[in-house]
Amino acid sequence: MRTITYAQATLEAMAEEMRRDEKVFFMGEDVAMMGGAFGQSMGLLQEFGEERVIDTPICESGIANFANGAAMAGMRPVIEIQFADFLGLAFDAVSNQGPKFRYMSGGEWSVPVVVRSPQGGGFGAACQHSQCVEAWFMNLPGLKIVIPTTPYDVKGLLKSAIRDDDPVLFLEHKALYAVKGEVPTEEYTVPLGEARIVREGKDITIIAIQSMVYQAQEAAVELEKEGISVEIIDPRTVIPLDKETIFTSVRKTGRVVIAHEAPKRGGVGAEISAVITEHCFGDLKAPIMRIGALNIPLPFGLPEKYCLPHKGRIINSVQELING
Amino acid sequence: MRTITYAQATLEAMAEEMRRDEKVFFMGEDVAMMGGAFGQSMGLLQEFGEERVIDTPICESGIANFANGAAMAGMRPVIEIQFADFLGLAFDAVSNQGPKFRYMSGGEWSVPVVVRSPQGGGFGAACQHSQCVEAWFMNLPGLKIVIPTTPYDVKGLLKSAIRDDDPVLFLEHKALYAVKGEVPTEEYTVPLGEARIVREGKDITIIAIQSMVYQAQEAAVELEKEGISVEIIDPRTVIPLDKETIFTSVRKTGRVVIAHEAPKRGGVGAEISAVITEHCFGDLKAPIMRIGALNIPLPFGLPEKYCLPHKGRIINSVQELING
Amino acid sequence: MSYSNQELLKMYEQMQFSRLFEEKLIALINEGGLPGFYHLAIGQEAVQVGAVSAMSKEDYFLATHRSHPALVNLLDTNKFICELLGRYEGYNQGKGWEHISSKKEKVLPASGDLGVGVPLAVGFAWALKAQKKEGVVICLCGDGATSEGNVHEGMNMAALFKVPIVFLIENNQWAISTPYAKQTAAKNLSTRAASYGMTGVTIDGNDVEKVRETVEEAINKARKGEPSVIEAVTYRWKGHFEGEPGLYRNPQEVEEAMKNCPVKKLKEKLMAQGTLTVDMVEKIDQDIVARIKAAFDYAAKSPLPTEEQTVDYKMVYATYLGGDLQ
Amino acid sequence: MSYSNQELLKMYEQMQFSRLFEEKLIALINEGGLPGFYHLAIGQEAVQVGAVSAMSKEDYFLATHRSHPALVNLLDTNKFICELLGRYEGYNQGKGWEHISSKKEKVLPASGDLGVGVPLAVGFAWALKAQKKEGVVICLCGDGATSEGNVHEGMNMAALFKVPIVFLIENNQWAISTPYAKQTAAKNLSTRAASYGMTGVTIDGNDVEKVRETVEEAINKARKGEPSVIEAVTYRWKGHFEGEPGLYRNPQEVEEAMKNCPVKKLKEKLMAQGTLTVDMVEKIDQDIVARIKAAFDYAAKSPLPTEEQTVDYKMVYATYLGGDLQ
Ligand SMILES: Cc1ncc(C[n+]2csc(CCOP(=O)(O)OP(=O)(O)O)c2C)c(N)n1
Ligand SMILES: Cc1ncc(C[n+]2csc(CCOP(=O)(O)OP(=O)(O)O)c2C)c(N)n1
Ligand SMILES: [Mg+2]
Ligand SMILES: [Mg+2]
Repeated sequence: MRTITYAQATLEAMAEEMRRDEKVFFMGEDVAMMGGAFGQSMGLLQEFGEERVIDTPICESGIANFANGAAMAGMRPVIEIQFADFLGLAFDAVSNQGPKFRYMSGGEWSVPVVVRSPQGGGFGAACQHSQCVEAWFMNLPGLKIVIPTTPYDVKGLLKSAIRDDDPVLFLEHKALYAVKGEVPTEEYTVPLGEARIVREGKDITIIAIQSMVYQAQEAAVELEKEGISVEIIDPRTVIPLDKETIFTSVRKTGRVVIAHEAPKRGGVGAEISAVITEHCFGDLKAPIMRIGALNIPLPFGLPEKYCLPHKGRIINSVQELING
Repeated sequence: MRTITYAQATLEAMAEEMRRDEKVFFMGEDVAMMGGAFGQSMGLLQEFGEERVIDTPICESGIANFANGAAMAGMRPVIEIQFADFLGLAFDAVSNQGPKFRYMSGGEWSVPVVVRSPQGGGFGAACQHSQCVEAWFMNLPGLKIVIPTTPYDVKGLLKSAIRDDDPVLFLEHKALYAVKGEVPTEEYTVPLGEARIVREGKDITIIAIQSMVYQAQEAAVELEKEGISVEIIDPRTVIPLDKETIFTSVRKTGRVVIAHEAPKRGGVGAEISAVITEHCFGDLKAPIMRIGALNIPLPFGLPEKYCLPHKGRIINSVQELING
Repeated sequence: MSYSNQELLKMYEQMQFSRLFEEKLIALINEGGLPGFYHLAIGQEAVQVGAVSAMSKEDYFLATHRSHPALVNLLDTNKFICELLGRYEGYNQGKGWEHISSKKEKVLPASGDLGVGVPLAVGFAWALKAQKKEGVVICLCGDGATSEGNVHEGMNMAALFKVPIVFLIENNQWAISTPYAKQTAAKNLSTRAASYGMTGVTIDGNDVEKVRETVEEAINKARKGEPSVIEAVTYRWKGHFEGEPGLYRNPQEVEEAMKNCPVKKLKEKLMAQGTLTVDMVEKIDQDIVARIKAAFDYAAKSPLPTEEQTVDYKMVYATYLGGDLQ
Repeated sequence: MSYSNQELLKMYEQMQFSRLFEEKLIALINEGGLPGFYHLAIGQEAVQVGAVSAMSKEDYFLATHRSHPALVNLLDTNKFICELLGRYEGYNQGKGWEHISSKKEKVLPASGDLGVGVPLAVGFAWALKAQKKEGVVICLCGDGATSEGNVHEGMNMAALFKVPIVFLIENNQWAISTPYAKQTAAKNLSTRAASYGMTGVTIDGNDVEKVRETVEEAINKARKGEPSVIEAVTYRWKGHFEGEPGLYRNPQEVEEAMKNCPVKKLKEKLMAQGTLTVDMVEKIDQDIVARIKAAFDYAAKSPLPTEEQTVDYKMVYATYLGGDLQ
């Protein structure tokens, strides 16, 4: 199968969906003329014209509310917030407005908006250009949250998100844009709400979010040498969360490590841990361990690495759980 | 001891701190001339004048960033966001700006801001005037979050928050403003970061947040009749969380119910549950149960009650855990 | 422009309909019979009735929390009152309350958060244009709400993208307890227009003909891709919501403002020119009172949402993917 | 107003200092020796140097991400460059990077989020006044950032609260790939002023004397509680950050703009009037180059933050209440 990058996969998803449905349009800061801050929308303007690929002024909240309105009028907006950190400025629009219009209107309106945004560290770009933000939005009703890891998934999930009739927060990881992977040329989608078993194993389950999937995979290879068989699960969407796939794995292994790049406190790992304890308490042989960033604003440059989680911490946690 | 309301207690805290330190000032929508949407700042303008008690235009983000700047210049701002739901509009300012300036500047600035805001349901005021929002802010570093329950605590904690040199999000509960309780006339403070043992017991620990403390207390009385001895802990501040008090109780009882008014998914209960599993796994005799609102935008009027947690659900959960 | 007697009469009836409707609300609130806080627009009827009169069938109205004059005239009375009383038969199953909306009647919802409606309405209007639909959006906004960042961001995009919208700022001079002068140092709110490259005008919001005429012109421009701002100056007679005592303002200021009643003004003009007679006035009032009473009676018997109708995940999600707590 | 030869010479030196500093940055970036993305202000020196020249000792400067001309002249060169290279000896322990700040030098930090600085600076300026301090805040803001809601909210409060601040909008006509005309339909950005009840003016941002004079006047007004807006029009010669190729714009537009070099303009004027000679020009450049080299050499040897210096909860919290993950 051919191999393309994560960035190219998002671009293909956008182009295919825009060809399929003329109601789909794309707007955001520097998405048109420049093709995105990371080149991720290069060529869309040329194919679809400036009525469907739109550079906006710099106003995240306004863009997100605009999209909610356009969606209510029958369009299918995909917007981009240039860095996920800026979602703080659009927090109300993305989580407290769009996802609530349907219920509060008794079903008069639906709001099929996709909010794309690149998140994550790895570039030392400091505390307002590096965060993983999925947990910020977990406690509000009505929103779906997708956090794709591989080129295959990012394409298939983005297509599903665009076809979904509800607001979807679609968080790409900017350090993954250059990652390559197999992606079929044929049409496919990946359904929202289904986890992926990245690797099967029997001794321990690692539930890894986005960038941490790659760290977990490397960790698993090393742990295998020690005779530890690791199962890795990538939830892919955190709302809704595919609990069944997680529970099945936990029932098998009885041991769990949850790893995400966002800070540990109040991260998605907390919810996943709590849900597992609620449903699989009797199956657990050891405490559930969470790995995440420290509660420190991410500093500029190299020292970022002192704050972010990595393979080494996953390996240590696994060893601790297995060896007692 | 004399008895005053929760609202009066906040008012006393404000007045005392403003008398003590002339750098303290108070600003927000309708806080001065009107004395607050709930009458909670009545009289402050008259005592301290319009230079220290300031009505603002309607611009939550601007107010919060303004306060960050004023704090950096040496003042000690207390701001009010009229309903906690509107914190979504000030999300960036409150969680992504103020709490980060100290670290990112290598200690050049500190940002002693208190963001007060009334949260919670009970009035059927629908989905943008009823939410509990503490969990929205849990995953970002640098902020402290206080969620007081009693008149005694709200006064003592607000005084501590104002004296603290870091940004503090101080979430009052609007349904509690009218609740009365004993409050000494003498000066006192309640330190941030220390949980309160509301009631001692030996069979089960209920960790209850704000309005749920009252529900848990009523539940405990009924459960006592069945011979179940309930310990209730009110964390009072969720960041930092007083883990030791929680762990001590869990080690004693081995059973835990966590109750908050905010939606269960991604609520503070997830973090507390995960932390308990991490540290007290061996002491747990049963799964940790969480109780929270449903993942539904809170509807107008009476039907709100179908979505919010209450005493009955606490009792059911406790019975389930105790009886197997 | 001048309007026919028939048109003027209709505007009078619409304003009076709103006035009597809100007076009925007050009576019911005083009896303790209503479930919420109601934001009355008594004294401001000319702004919204003027706007509604200027609209064509394809145009949309974005409301605020203080939009009874527009809503009572745009919507089916029974379904409207059912909604205000939180009944399942209401436009929004009783969930929307004053934040009512209707696709069929082309009413867009006011969010509970001020200012949000502006960029939302701009996006909606843009989408009408993108889909080659005819409609213009009349976007209502209070004076206080104009301080919100969302209003700035929305207006800037509207002008930039040449969106078919009319920004109607209803300046009733108060935002809860905050008077205009404590909200902005701007001379008036139509100055905002130029700062986005739009035209803007400040008018007497108690003159329904002036409002209608100005909105009509603005709608015509909007249809050609020229959004604009109208500031209609009026006054909030009552508390922020009914029952809120308004102690922060001078009663004399209120009394003074009440002399300038938009309904009375039109009524007197119509009576002076003979279009309206004492008998007609009475007849109109009787009809309105009867209609309102019937609708309230209807609503009072209409059931509240049940638990099943409330805990309905199909209403939360258009594409429900399962899971009660997910 | 006219400035003495000595003053003009100093402004020339400051602009040239910035120019050569940024050219040095380019050289180092091309060698691959720098750790971040650097947003150069080459071609825009007159705006910030004009502003800095107008400031008194008690005044503050709020920077943006594109503020080298101001910062290099306001700050200690070693500590400044250490910061840009992420060294612990930098003003902010290497954590702030281009978002540098210094209490002592009265430089307020640019947030990573555009627009946030405006209400922050307004609050800061308000607090100066509340504490009866003399200072005025010069609040820099890009043309693109003015579309942010925070800018609106901040400017409105500034005018309302009569805060000692000068809003200096550096309109370099581009916001990354978005030209002015795609950002707003406003004729110019000083129109914003009137919409908040302030005065506003648009000036040639490549004329350092004009900038200085305008900022001086604005500072004087600000001290009396009259904030105002200055839009200084200039042009961004380089990519958004150094290395960003800028393919979205017409090279001819750039070439045209480069003819209007603010440094060259002042230099030629000074040479024509004999204040500056070829020898002096060379001498100035040599001095600057030497200072810059020394500072970069110093910074290159200065250590990066260690893990202990990074994972330092005392830096996260002023009042640390315990707990590594709390
Ligand atoms: C974002 C936000 N902030 C504050 C409020 C609380 N609030 C409701 S109405 C109101 C005053 C609005 O004033 P204005 O826009 O002039 O409208 P009016 O009530 O006068 O019609 C306020 C502050 C809100 N609903 N949303
Ligand atoms: C809130 C926010 N949105 C977007 C960005 C990304 N961004 C950084 S600089 C920039 C362009 C800024 O343009 P302008 O304000 O004109 O300043 P200039 O770069 O031209 O100096 C953008 C969009 C950001 N940093 N913050
Ligand atoms: Mg008003
Ligand atoms: Mg620019």
